[in-house]
Amino acid sequence: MAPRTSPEICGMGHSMKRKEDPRFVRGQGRYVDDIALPGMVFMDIVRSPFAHAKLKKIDPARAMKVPGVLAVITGETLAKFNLHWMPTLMSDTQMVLPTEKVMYQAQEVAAVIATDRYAAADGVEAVEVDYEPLPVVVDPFKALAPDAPVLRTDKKGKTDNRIFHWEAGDRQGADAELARSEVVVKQDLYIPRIHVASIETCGCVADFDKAQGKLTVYMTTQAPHAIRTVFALVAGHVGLSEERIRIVSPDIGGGFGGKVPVYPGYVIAVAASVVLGKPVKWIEDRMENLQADSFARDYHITAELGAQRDGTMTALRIKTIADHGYTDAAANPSKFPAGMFSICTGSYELQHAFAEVDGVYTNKPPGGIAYRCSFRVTEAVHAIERMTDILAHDLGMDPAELRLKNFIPPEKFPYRSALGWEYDSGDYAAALRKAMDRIGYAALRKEQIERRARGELMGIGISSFTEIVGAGPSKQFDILGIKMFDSCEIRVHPTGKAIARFGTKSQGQGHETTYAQIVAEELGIPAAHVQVEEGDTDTAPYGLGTYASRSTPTAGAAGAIAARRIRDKARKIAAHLLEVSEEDLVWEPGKFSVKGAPQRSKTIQDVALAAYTNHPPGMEAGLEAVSYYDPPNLTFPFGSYICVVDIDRGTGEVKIRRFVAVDDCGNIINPMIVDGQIHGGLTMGMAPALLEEISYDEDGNIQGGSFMDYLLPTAMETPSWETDKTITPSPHHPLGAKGVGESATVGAPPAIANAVVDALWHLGVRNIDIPITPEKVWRLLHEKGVAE
Amino acid sequence: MPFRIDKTFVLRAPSSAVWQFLTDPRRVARCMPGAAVTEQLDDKTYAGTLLVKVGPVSASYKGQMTFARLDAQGRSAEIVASGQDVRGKGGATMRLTSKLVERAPDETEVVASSEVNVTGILAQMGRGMVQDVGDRIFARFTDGMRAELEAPAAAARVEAAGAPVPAVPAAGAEAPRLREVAPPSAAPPAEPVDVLSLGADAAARAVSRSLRRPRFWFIAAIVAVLTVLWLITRARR
Amino acid sequence: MARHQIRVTVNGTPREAEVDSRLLLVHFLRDVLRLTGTHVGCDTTHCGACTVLLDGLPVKSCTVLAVQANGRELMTVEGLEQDGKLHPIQEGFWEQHGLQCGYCTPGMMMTSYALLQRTPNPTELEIRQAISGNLCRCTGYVNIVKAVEYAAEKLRKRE
Amino acid sequence: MFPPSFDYHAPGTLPEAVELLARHRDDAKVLAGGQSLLPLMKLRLGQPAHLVDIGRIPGLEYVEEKDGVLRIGGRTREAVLERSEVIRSGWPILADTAAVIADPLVRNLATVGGNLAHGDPANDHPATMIALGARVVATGPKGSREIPVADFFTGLFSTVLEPDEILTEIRVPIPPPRSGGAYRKLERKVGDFATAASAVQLTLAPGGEVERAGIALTNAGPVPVKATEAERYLTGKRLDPATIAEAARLAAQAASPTADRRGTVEYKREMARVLTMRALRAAAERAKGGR
Repeated sequence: MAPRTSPEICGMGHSMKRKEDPRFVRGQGRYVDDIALPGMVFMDIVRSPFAHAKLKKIDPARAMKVPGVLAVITGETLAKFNLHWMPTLMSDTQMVLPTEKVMYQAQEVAAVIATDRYAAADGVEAVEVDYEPLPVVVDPFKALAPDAPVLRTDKKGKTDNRIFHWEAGDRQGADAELARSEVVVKQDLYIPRIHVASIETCGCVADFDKAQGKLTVYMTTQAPHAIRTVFALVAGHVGLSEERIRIVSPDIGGGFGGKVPVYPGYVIAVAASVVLGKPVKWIEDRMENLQADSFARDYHITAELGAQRDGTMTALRIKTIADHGYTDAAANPSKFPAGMFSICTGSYELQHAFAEVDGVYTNKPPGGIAYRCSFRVTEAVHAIERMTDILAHDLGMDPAELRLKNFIPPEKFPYRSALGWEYDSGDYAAALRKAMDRIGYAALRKEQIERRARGELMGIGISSFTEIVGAGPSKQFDILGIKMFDSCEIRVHPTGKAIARFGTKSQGQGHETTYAQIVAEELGIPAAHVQVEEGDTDTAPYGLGTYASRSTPTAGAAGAIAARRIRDKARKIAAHLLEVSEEDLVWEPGKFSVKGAPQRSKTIQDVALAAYTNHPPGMEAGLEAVSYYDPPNLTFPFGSYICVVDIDRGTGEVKIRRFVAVDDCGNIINPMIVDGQIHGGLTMGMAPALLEEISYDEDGNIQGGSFMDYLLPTAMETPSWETDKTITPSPHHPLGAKGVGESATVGAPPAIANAVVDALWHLGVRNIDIPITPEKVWRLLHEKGVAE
Repeated sequence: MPFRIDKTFVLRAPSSAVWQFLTDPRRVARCMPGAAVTEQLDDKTYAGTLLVKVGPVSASYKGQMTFARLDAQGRSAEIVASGQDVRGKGGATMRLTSKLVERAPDETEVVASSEVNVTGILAQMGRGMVQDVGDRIFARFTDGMRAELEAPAAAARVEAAGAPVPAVPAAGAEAPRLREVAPPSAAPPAEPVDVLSLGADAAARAVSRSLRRPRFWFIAAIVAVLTVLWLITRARR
Repeated sequence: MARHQIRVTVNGTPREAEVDSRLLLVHFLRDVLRLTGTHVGCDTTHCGACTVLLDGLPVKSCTVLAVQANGRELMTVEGLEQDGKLHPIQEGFWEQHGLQCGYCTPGMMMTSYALLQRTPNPTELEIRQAISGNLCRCTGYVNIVKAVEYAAEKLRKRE
Repeated sequence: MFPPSFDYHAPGTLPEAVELLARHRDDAKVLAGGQSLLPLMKLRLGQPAHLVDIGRIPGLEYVEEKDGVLRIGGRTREAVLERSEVIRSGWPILADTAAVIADPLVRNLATVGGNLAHGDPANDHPATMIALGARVVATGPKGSREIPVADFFTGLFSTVLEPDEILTEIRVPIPPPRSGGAYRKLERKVGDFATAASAVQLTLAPGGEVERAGIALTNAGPVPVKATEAERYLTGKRLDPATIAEAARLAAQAASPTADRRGTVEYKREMARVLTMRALRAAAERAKGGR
């Protein structure tokens, strides 16, 4: 789509260089740990080595003797102010600091405040804690067993470890249809627990100004406004009312969902600052980050997909056990305890489907936050895309052919899925065909046959995913009751420059650039002269923040709407200046001109000046607008990915030879940024497919709790991604855009898993759970007697 | 993270002597230097602390041990022990059963079997080395026991049986190459002991210092610390 | 606790300070000199966010003691720009969208800078190998490789 | 993460360094590259009271061939070894090894001597040096002594070095013509320790039979494993596929790895076999091409 605006204006469709980059490439970004306030002290946290244990005694005496240590804060300290527990976003409760028992390894036990980082660490070592180990439950299936110990003893009358049971669709219909189906494939799939591991860990500087009674918290958060409200709810009773709380989210070194929750460390730091009257800095280290912050996935899925012999899909039935750890601190919309998992019918016409999820408590840290994916969409997509491949192989059909046969055809959009979603738009076949052409699918299949004859193992994997993002319409979507709209406020200054503030918060997505381009697109003010601000709750309009690919669908739309409101007023002013009626004006980006007399025109800059110097009688001065955008529907980005792998028969190593990604995220604001988002998303899709996993031994000892064992891909493990696109605008979004930040993370894992299984299917391999480690592959090769 | 250490070995000593030894914490202790008893809680229970130093690593443990069972007729004993790192890095528990079989008047077979369970940072880093190091420690202990019960000259090679034993060079074999236990200068009570460098001759030296404290039960704790060392030095990557 | 007077040259400027034995170079740069462009991303020498040049070689400053740097030359991201002009490496990262959240970027750029000093015309593989001690969670490395290639070409043209 | 307090010493000469070590014995640690020691201290597991930084002692970093021996200074950084013309041209097995140690940034500080003296069986140089039949020089108060690398490692993290000794040089006899070596390592990602790795150094007779074979394994037990049986088996044989396979099988038998996140015992032993096969093939190729 050719840009409508000139390179000077740089509206939608221009690959504008990012406005935020000059400070970043100079090392002048301002991240939380870069903030230093006068008199600032440092906090470090004592953590539990046990996954489940009674707290017998915490003795701070030795720690208080450590030079530089100012205070040791325990659950008892917080209990005095009733701050030792806090609510989670899912209306569960979570300990800030424990008073009776710890529920997972690395849980916060006490905090040490000291004059510098090193002294605080010295203090942490000197705090003596007596634990009495309790029986540990790490397996969610065992947790559901009748004889399992009840973990949440704090919950009066709780007699089991079930958090919730959720279901969607028509159970009877799906059962009946599956019974009728000529073919039914069934598979257990485990989507392991993983961690977003943004390169910047979490932290904050809490600054309570006693004189003004005002609390300012600079913190690593993707949702500053919601956090402010949560703080007001948690600490209202100790006098922290919302008008005297300011949350500032400075530059964020990656979020991916991990910086949505309120972690105990933030709350302790706030309490410490209020008590000490000094700014308190808390920056978690990497191992704390990997061991105690919220996790993603941990879904145990059993899926059944039915079809007729000709490959026509008939019905889908999915049962899932979700391991949420010791508390349900997921960041899902309130009415969706399993997030958008019901997108699991994917890109296919399925008349009947039923999905159910049971949330379970275990002795693990909180789970259920996203890993660069819209609420549980990755789990859903992995299930349907793996099942589709298994079905294809069982039917002896080409996986591409099976997909093309079952795709929802373009003419059926908007399409209502069996599980109740209304897909806004899509052309799935177009994307898959483009990917097949780009990678040379037919030739690859031929090559595969030849290589197999030579005993070589090569696989081709496809994933044709449909995402569901942009939460969301207020009729269904809220967090703690707050509707999931998002907002934008634009002010045009007399000289025709503008400032635009949003309720979201960029963590690398490039909002300062793309939002400016949206305003430029709608008002014709050069993007270079649109200052975008987010993250300061004292200045930005209220919004729910940036996660689940919602910024463009919600705040981006708000930006367009606010700009259009300004344009409407500008039209009136232009009409006044040109002494014609509004109807006689033609708008082109940046300029109103008189119909039939194009030489008579007023630029947006002329109008802006007039808005303050010569506005029409009876009209208020100024040129600004606010929009709180409540999306009429979600958006449904999609794409088709094809991955080619070669397998080392000696070691079981999987090498990605090529990976082609064709994405469709509707109309594109900045192609360069979209490409970058996809590169990053693909890499965060490959990581859990091949490398990353957090697991626990039977005693709840975390495995993979440091970068030694939690394997983030380097440039050497990462292939050179090939990207392409189709464009199917969203019919309901003001800009026709859909959001793209997470599509690739969602779409890539099944493409890779399908490729590996495709390479081994002829040996009788049906499934390999991710991460697909060399040993898992080698073991299969060994069993089938083909290992080198 | 539970694992087992099973060992069978033969001592050139009468079973009565071995039995007396194994049921006397103070004597048993001499074969595991580096610990201090803070108090005897009752006739079968002791509380104590342990300082371990392994190369650059040092850790301080506190814990308890109890004789869970003593069967003089059947010549079998069961000891339950637990330790906790005072720096809060983790803990370890151990249940050790030992049985004596008289092979000849002055030859006794000791069948020892222990279940060790470690928790905390070392258990996060993979179980493999814990087993390795456990076997290593056990070898140290048996050598110390030899030094106590047999003529030092007779210090022979450990015959490992039961669980597969990794190729840890037998302490006796490597003893000549091993470093001193500690600088002669410093020998305070409960002086930290360099476990890795503790060979048979070193053990004998430790014995000659005849510290009078139970230490057998600290095996678990030592295992823990050694593992931490091995794994954490990999923390670089 | 032992204190040491150290003298280092940082980005061409001599700096002096009294530091503890245990003070890590990265904290010396960030907390003492307030050069906050050098970041901390892990504790175990895996991520490279803290990469600086020590006597011209890229090292992870979270695993070097400040006293070890005594008498040596340090270069940080703040030293790349010369008289108000971005270094080609900085230009490359901006032009080619080689960064997103910007957190790993300073370390990435310092490693790339050192690579181009030694290898003015690196292949894609050489670039990927050179930056394999620096983790990026956002970009998938594709555009980082392009950024380094851009800088390499620009530097070659300069000579 | 922040290291505990300690005293830092930066001696300017070897004797001063040795004197400091002799004074503080077990309370002191040698700081060379610090890429293993400092992380350990940051995790508060190592708390040495004294660090003796040998980084300021001149003349400990060199790579040179002299009188039939390759001499590597104890404080030679891996990056220097990796880039040394001597190594690139004549020592493929060392080039292989240096290139897979940790990552390029770590290699700018990590030293060859440290890689050995740390006594970590997961480090890469021990196997390589054993395969090459290298000797290390330890310098202490009583002067210097030479120790065959094969006798250097006594157990997990323990070597024959006394607390007051410093590993000052590694000496490798320059192999005769028709020699070649290779190091093959399986790692989960760049920067990881080996799941398994195999070092092979061969010398062929004019007729093509193996004259000398050095084979050693990384991370295959508490100490680096010298695959003596495989070496013996190969001597005098021609390197046909069957022989290579059998030698690799014998080498793997010598491995006693332990299970961890990198793999099970079975897998690691198998990988020792597979990698030994690959290293043998590569070494044979190189032997035909000269050293």
